[in-house]
Amino acid sequence: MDFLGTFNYWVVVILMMIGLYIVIAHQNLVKKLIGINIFQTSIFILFISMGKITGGTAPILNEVNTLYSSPLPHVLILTAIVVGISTTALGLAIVIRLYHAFGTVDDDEIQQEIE
Amino acid sequence: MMTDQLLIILALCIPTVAAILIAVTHNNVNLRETGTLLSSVCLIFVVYNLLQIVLAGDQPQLFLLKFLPGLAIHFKIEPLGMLFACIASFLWLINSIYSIGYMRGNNEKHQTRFYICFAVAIASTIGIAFSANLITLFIFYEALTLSTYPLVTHKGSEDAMRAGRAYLGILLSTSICFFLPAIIWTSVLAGNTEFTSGGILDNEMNHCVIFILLMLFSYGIGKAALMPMHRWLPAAMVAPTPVSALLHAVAVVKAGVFSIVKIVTYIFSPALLAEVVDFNLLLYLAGVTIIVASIIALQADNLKRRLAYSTISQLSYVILATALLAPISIMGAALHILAHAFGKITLFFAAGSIYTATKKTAVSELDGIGKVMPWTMGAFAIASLSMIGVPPTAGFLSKWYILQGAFSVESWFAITVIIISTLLNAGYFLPIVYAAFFKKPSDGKKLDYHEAPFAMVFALTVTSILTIVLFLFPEIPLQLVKMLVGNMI
Amino acid sequence: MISSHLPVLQVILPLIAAPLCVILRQGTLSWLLTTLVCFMSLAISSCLYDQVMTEGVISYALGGWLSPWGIEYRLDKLTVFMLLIVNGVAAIVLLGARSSIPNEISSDRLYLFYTAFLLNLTGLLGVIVTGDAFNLFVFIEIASLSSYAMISIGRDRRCLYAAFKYLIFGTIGASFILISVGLLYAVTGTLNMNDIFQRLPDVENTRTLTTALVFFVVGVGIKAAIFPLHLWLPDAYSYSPSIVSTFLAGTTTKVFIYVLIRFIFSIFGYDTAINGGTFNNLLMMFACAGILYGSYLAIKQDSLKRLLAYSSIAQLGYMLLGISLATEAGLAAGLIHVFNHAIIKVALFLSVVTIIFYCKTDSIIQLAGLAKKLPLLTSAFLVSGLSLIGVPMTAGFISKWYLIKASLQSGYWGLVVVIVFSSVLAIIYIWKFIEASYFKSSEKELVALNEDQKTPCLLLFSLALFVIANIYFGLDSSFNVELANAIANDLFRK
Amino acid sequence: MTCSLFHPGLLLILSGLIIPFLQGTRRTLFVLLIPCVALISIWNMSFGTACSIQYLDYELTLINLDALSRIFITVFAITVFTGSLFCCKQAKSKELAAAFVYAGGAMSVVLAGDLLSLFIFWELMALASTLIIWSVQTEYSWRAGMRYIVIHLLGGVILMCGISAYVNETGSILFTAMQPNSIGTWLILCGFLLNAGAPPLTAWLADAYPEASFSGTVFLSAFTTKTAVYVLLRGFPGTELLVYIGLFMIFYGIIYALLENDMRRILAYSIINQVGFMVVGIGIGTEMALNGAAAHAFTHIIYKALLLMSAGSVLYMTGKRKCTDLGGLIQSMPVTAVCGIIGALAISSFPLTSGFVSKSMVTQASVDEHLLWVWLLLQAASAGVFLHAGIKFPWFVFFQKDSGLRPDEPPINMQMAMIFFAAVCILIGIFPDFLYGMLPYEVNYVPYTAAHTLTQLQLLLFSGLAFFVLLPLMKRTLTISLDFDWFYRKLAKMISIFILTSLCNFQSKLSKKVSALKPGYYIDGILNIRFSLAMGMGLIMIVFIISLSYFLF
Amino acid sequence: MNQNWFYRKSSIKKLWISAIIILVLTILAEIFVTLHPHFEIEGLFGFHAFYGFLTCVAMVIFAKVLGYLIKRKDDYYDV
Repeated sequence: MDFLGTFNYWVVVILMMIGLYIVIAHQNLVKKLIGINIFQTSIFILFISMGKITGGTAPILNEVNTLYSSPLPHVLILTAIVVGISTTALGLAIVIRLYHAFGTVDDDEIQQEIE
Repeated sequence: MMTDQLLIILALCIPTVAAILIAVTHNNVNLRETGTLLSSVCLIFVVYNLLQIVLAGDQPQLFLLKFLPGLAIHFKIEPLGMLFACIASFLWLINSIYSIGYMRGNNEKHQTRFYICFAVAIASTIGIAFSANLITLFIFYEALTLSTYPLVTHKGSEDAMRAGRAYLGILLSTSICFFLPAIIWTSVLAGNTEFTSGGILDNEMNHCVIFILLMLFSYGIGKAALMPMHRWLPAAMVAPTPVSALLHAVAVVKAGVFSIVKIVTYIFSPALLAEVVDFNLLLYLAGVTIIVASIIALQADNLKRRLAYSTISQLSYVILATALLAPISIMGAALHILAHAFGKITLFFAAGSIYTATKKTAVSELDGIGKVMPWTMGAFAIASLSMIGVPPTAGFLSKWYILQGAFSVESWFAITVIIISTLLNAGYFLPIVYAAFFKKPSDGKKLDYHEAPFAMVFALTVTSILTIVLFLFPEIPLQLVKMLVGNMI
Repeated sequence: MISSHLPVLQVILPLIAAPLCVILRQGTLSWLLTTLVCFMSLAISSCLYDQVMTEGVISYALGGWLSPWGIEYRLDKLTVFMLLIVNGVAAIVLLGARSSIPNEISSDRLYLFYTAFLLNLTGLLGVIVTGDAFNLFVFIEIASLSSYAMISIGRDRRCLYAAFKYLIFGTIGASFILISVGLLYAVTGTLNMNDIFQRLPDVENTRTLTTALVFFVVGVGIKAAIFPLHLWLPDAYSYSPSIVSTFLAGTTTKVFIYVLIRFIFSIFGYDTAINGGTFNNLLMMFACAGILYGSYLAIKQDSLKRLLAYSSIAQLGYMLLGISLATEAGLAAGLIHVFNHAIIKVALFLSVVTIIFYCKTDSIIQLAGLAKKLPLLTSAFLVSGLSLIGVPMTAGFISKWYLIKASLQSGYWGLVVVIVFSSVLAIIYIWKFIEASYFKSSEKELVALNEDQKTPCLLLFSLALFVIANIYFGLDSSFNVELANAIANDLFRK
Repeated sequence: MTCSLFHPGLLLILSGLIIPFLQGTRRTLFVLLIPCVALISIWNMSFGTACSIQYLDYELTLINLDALSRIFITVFAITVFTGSLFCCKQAKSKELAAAFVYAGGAMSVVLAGDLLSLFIFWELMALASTLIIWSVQTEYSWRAGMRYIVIHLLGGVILMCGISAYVNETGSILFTAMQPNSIGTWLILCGFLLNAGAPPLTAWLADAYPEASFSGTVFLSAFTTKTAVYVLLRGFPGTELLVYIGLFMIFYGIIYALLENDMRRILAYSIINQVGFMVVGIGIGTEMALNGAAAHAFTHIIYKALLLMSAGSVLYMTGKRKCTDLGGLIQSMPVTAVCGIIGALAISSFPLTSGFVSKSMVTQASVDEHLLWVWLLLQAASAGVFLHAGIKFPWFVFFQKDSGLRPDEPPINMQMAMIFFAAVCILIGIFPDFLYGMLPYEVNYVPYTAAHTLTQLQLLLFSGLAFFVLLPLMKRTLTISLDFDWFYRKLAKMISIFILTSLCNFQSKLSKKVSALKPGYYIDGILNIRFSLAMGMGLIMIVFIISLSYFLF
Repeated sequence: MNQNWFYRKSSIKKLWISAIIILVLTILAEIFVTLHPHFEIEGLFGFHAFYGFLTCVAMVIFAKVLGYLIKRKDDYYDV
C-alpha cells in the first residue's frame, strides 16, 4: 500500500495515540480534556477521509459531472463535533467547580483529599 | 377429598397463626403461653386426623402455588412425612410445656421472640414433612434455617453471635452451594422434581452423574451433619436448652435426615442406586462420622457438647441405614428417626433441668446428683439406654431393623460400625448414669439443691416413658413405615 | 393516528419537557412536570408493548424518510421489554425523589436536576428505540452527558471528581463506539442496523469487521461497566446523590447491556460474533471475574451505597454470563436477570435512600441497632437483600434458577460453582448489615429527623411498591419469563 | 397377653422393682417368699409352650417349658432363696433389687421359646448384673463394672447380629438346636460363648466378680455363666468345637487359679474351669454327656455358691481378700471352715459329694465315645481341680500359717444359708436319684460302683499328696497375672493416647504453617490499591489490545 | 496359749503318717476290686494314683514357669 494513499489514516492513528497519551500521562485535569479533544478530532478525520471517492467532486448537483464524493460522513461529523464540544464544555465546567471545591486541579492531590 | 386439603392447610396454618397470636399477646405472659399450648394441641388433633387418612391408605394432596412452569409449592402426605409430622407436632407440645418451665425457672429475657421463632420453626418442619417436590422441601428447609437463627443467638452475647454466624454460615452455604444446584440438576435431568415412589431418575443416565448428584444432596443438606459439615451443631450448643432440644430432637436435625431419607427413597429409589453406585461412599462417610463423633463425645466434658456429638453420630446411623439401600434398613432408618427424637429430647430436657436446678453443665460435677434429682436422672438413664439400643427401649427396635438390612445386603462395614458404636455409646453415656446414682458427691457436702420445676420434670418423664411405650406398642409407627417400604419394593 | 407515531413520541416527549423545566425554574413544579412526563412515557411504552405483541416488529421511518437514507426506528419485543423496564424505574424513582432530593441538592439547582434527568431519560429511550447506528451514538452521548451533569449536581464535593472520572471514561467509550460505527459504515456503506445485518454476510471475517466488533465491545464494556472496565462505577454510584445512583443503577448499565445484545444478535449475527467460541469464552471469563471481584469487594465495604455499587458489578457479571452462554436458554436467563436485577437493585437503593433520609449516614457501623428504631425499613432491606441472594419465593431466586439451569444444560460446570459461590458471598455482605441492624444495639440517637420534615410518604410508597414487586415476581414470574423466552427465540431464529 | 400371670421370670423382675420400697423384716420375708412362689409355680406348670405375644410381626413365646429348662429354673430359684437368706439383713436394697431383676432375667432367658425374647432378657441380665457390681460403690468396682458392661454389650450386639442374620436367613425366630454353619449361627455361638467365659474374652469373669460385694458375687456366679451353658445346651449340642474350647477353659482355670493370690479370684477362675467341663459335655453331645452337663450345672451352682458364701463371710468378717494375709481362721470360724471344706470336696467331685455324681457322667460320656485323649485330659483336670480348689482354697484361707486373725462367726442367717447348701451337696452326693429324676434325658448310670469310687479316690488323694509335696513351690506372692484383658486395658490405652497426641500436634503444625503464609494479607493488598484515572485508562488500553490480538491471531 | 492341736509339731507328723497309710491302703484295695478298664492304659496297676500325682506335679511346675512370664506387681493396672 503506498504511504500517500493511506496518509489520512496514519494521521488518524497518530492523533489518536497522542490524545490517549495526554489523557493517561498528564495529571492536570484540563490537559486531560485537551487530550480527549484531540482523540475525538482524530475520529472525525477518520470519518471524513472515508467519504472521499477518488475523482468525485464536491456533492453539489450540477449537470456536468456525475461522480460525487458522498456527503454523509460530513453530515455525521457535524453532529459529532457538536457532541465533542458539549462534552468539553461540561468537562471544563466540572473542572472549575472542582477547583473551587478542592483548590487544585491536579488529579493526585484531589485523590488524596478524597481519602 | 375436600377435608384432606383443608386439613393440610390447617396443619400448616396453625403454627403460623400461633406465631402471630404470640406476637400479639406478648405483654400478657399467661395468655401467650396458653396460646402456644392450645395451638400445639389442635395441631396434634389435625395431624391425628391426617394420620387416620394416611393409615387408611390414600395420600392427600394440595397444590398451593405455581410460580414457575416447572416449579410449584405442592404438598403430598406420604407415610414417611406423616411419621415426621407426628413426631414434630407431638414434641412441640412437650417442648412448649418444658420451655414454659425453663423460661420461668431461669427468667430468660426475649421470651416472646423465642416462642414466635419456635412456632415458625414448627410450621416449616410441617412444611418439610408434607412437601411433595424438591422445591417445596428447599423453601421450607431455608425457612427453618432462618427461623431457628434467632433461637441460636437467643442470648445475644458475643459467643452466641459467633455460634449463630457459624450456624447460619454452614447451613446456608451448604444449602445454596450444593442443595440448590442438585435440585436444579435433577429438574434438568428428570424434567420434574416431584417425589414419586420408585424414583424419577432412571437407569440410562450415566452412572457417575447419579453418584455426584447423590453426593451433592447428602452434603447439600447441612442439617444432616455429615462429618465435615457438622461444625454448626456443637457451635449451636450455646443456645438455651429448650432450643437445643428443638434443634436436636424435634426439628432441625430431624428435617435434615428426613430429607435425605425422602430423597433417597423418592428421587433415587434404592433399587436404582444399588445397581448404579458401585463404591458406596455415603455408607463409608456415615460410618466414619459415627465412629469419630462418638470418640470426640467420649472426651467432651461439657454435658451438652457430649449430647451434641452423640446426636451427630446418631444422625449418621440413619444415613448409614439409608445408604444400605435395603428396604428393611430404610424401615430401620425411619424408626431410628422416631427413637432418636424421643431419646435425645429426654436427654436434653434432663441437661436443661440439671442446669436450672444446679447451674452445673460439666459431666464431672454431676456426682451423686441422682439422689437429689431422681426423676430427672431416671429419665436420663432410660433415654441413654435407648441411645445405646438396649431392649427395653425404642432404640433397640430401629437397631434391629438396620442390622437386618445390613445382613440382607451383606455389608460387613456397617455391621462392624454398629457394633463399635454401641460400645462407644455405652462408653460416653453410662459414666454419667453411674456418676449420678452410684458416686457420692465429690466435695462431700450435702447437695442442697432440689428437683427442677414441675413442668420440666413432667415433660421429662413423659418422653422417657414414651421411649419404653414405643418399644412395647410399636404398631402405629411400624404400620406407617411398612407402607413406606411397601410401595417401594 | 397518534398510535402510529408512538415510537418517536416516546423520545420527543421527555426532550420537549426538558427545556420546559428550565423555563419553570421552580423545584416542585418541575418535579410535577417530570413525573407527569414519566408516567405518560410509561403509558406510551405500554401501548407500544401491546402493538408489538399484536403486530410483531414495528418499523417507523423518522420524518418520513425511508430506511436507507432516513433514520428508522425498529421496535421488536426486546426493545419494548427494555422500554418497560426503563420507564417503570424512572417513574417510580421520581416519586421517591420528591422528598429525598431537597436534602441532597441545594434548592436553587433543583430544576436543573430535573432537566438533566429528563435529558438522560430521552437519551436512554432513544438508544433503546433507534434502529440507526449513528443515531445510537448520538443518543448515547445525550444520555451520558446528562448523567455526568446529574452526578456532579450533588452537595458532596467528591461527586465532582466522580463525575469527571465518569466523563473521561464515558467519552472514551462513546468514541470507541463511534469508531466501530464508522468502520461498519466503511465496510457496509449503510448506517441502518437492519441493512448492515443483511450486507454483513458478504464481507465475512474481514479484518475491519473484527476490529469494528472489538472496538464496539470495548466501548460498550466501558459504558456498561463490565469487569475490567468498571473503575468509574463505584465512585459514580457512591458519591452521587442517592436518587441519581438509584436511577443509574436501575437503568443505565442495563441499557448498555441491551445495546450489546442488540449489536451481537441483530447486527454481527450471533454465529460470527459468539458462536465462533473465541468471543463468548472471553466474555465468560470477564463475567466470572467480575462476579467474584464484585462480591468479594462488596464484603469489604462499610458504606452501604458503595457495597451496593460493587454488588451491581457482580450482578452485571451474571447478565453477561447469561449472554456469553450463546444458547437460547442462556440469553433468556440473562434477560430475566436484567429484569429482576432492575427490581432488586432499585429496591435496595431506595431503602438506602430512605435510611439516608432518616439517619443521614449509610455506614453500617453507625447504623447498628437500626431495626429497633425503623423496623419496617430494615425489613424492606432484608427482603430485597434476600432477593439479591436468591432465596426462594423472591425474584432473585427465579433468575438464579434459570441461570444455573442454562449453564447446566450447556455443561459449563465452572459457571455453576461461580454462581453458587458468589451467592454465598452475597449472603455474607447482606448479612453484615442485617446482623448489625437486628442483633447489635447502639446507644447514640440514630434517627436525626428534624421536626419540620414530614414523613416521606411518596418515598415509602415507591419503596413498598418495589419490595412487593420483588415478592410478586418471585411468586408469579410468568410475565418476564415468557417474554424473555420469546425474545431469545426471536433473536436466535433470525 | 394370653400368658398365665405366673411367669416366674417376670414375677422376680417385678419383685426386684418393689424391693427398694421395703425395709427391715418386711423386706426379708418378701425376699424369701418370692423364690418359693416361683419354685412352686414352675413345678405345677405343665410342659410345652405358653404365653405367646404378637410383636413386630413375630410370634414371641415367653414360656417354653421342658425338663431341661425346668431343672435350671429350679436351681435358680433355690440359689435366689439361699442367696437372699445369706444377705437379707446385710445387703443394700439396691443390690438385692438388682439381684432379683438379674435372677428374673436369667429365668426368663431359660424359659424363652424364641430368639428375640431370649435376647431382650439377655440384655436385661447384663444390665442388672452391672448394677450389682456397681452397687458396692468403690473405685475398683466402677472400673471393673464399666469393663464388664462394655464386654457384655459387645456380646449382646454380636448375639443381636447373629439373631437378625439367622432370622433373615431362616425366617423363623424359634430357638431350636442349630449347627454353626451359616454366619448367623456362628455369631450366635460367639455371643453365647462370650457370656460363658470362653476364650479369648475370659478375663471379664475373674476381673469383675471379685469386685462385687460379699453377697453380690454369690448371685453373679450363679446366673450369667449358667444361662450361657443352658442356651449352649439347647442351641448347639454336639458341636465338636465346644469340646476343645471346654478343655482350654478347664486348663486355663486351673493354671490361673494356681497363680492367683486373691481368694475370690481363685474361685472365679474355678468357675471358668467348671463351666469348661459343662462345655466339654455339650461338645460331646450324647444323651449321657448332655445329662452330665445339666447335672453338673445344677450341682456346680450349689457348691460354687457355698464356696463363695464362705469366702464372702470371711471377707465380711475380716475385710481381707488376699491369701497372703489370711490363714488359721479355722480356730475362730469352724462352721464357715467346715462348710468351705464340704464345698471344696464337692467341687473336686469327692465321692459322697454332689460333684462326684455329676462330673463322672461327663467323663463316662467321653469314655462311651472312646475319646481317649479327652478322657485322659478330663481325669487330669479333675485331679487339678482338687489341687487348686479342693485343697488350695481351704488350706490357704483356713489353715496355712496362723495369721493371728481371730474373726468370730458370721451372723446367723449367713451361717444358716451355708449349712443349708452344704447339706444339699451331701444329700445329692448320697441320693443321686433325686437329681437324676430331674435330668432332661432318661438316665441309666450308676455312679457308685466300687471301681469308679476307688479310681476317683486314688486320683484325688494322690493329687493331695502332690499339693503337700510341692507346697513350698506354691508360696503366695503379692502379684496378679496378666490375661487377655491386658489388650483392651493397657494396649488400647496406649494406642488411643498415641493417636490423640499425633492428631493434635499434626493439627497445630498445620495451623502454624497456614498462618505463616498470611494469605489474607496478600489478597487485601492487591484489591485495595486506589485506581487512579490514569491507571484506569491504561487498563482500558490493555483490555483493548488483548481482545484485539485474541481475535486477529 | 498353746497353739491349736493342729499346729503342734507332733500332730503334724502324726497327720503325715496317717495320710501315707491311707494312700497305701487305696493302692492295695485295687487288688481286690476288679476294675473293668475301658482303655488299655487304664488297666495298669495303680494307674489313677500315679497319673493323678504326675499330672498335678506337671501342672504346678507349668504354672510356676508361666508365673515368671505373666506375673506383675499388684498395682500394675492402677497406674
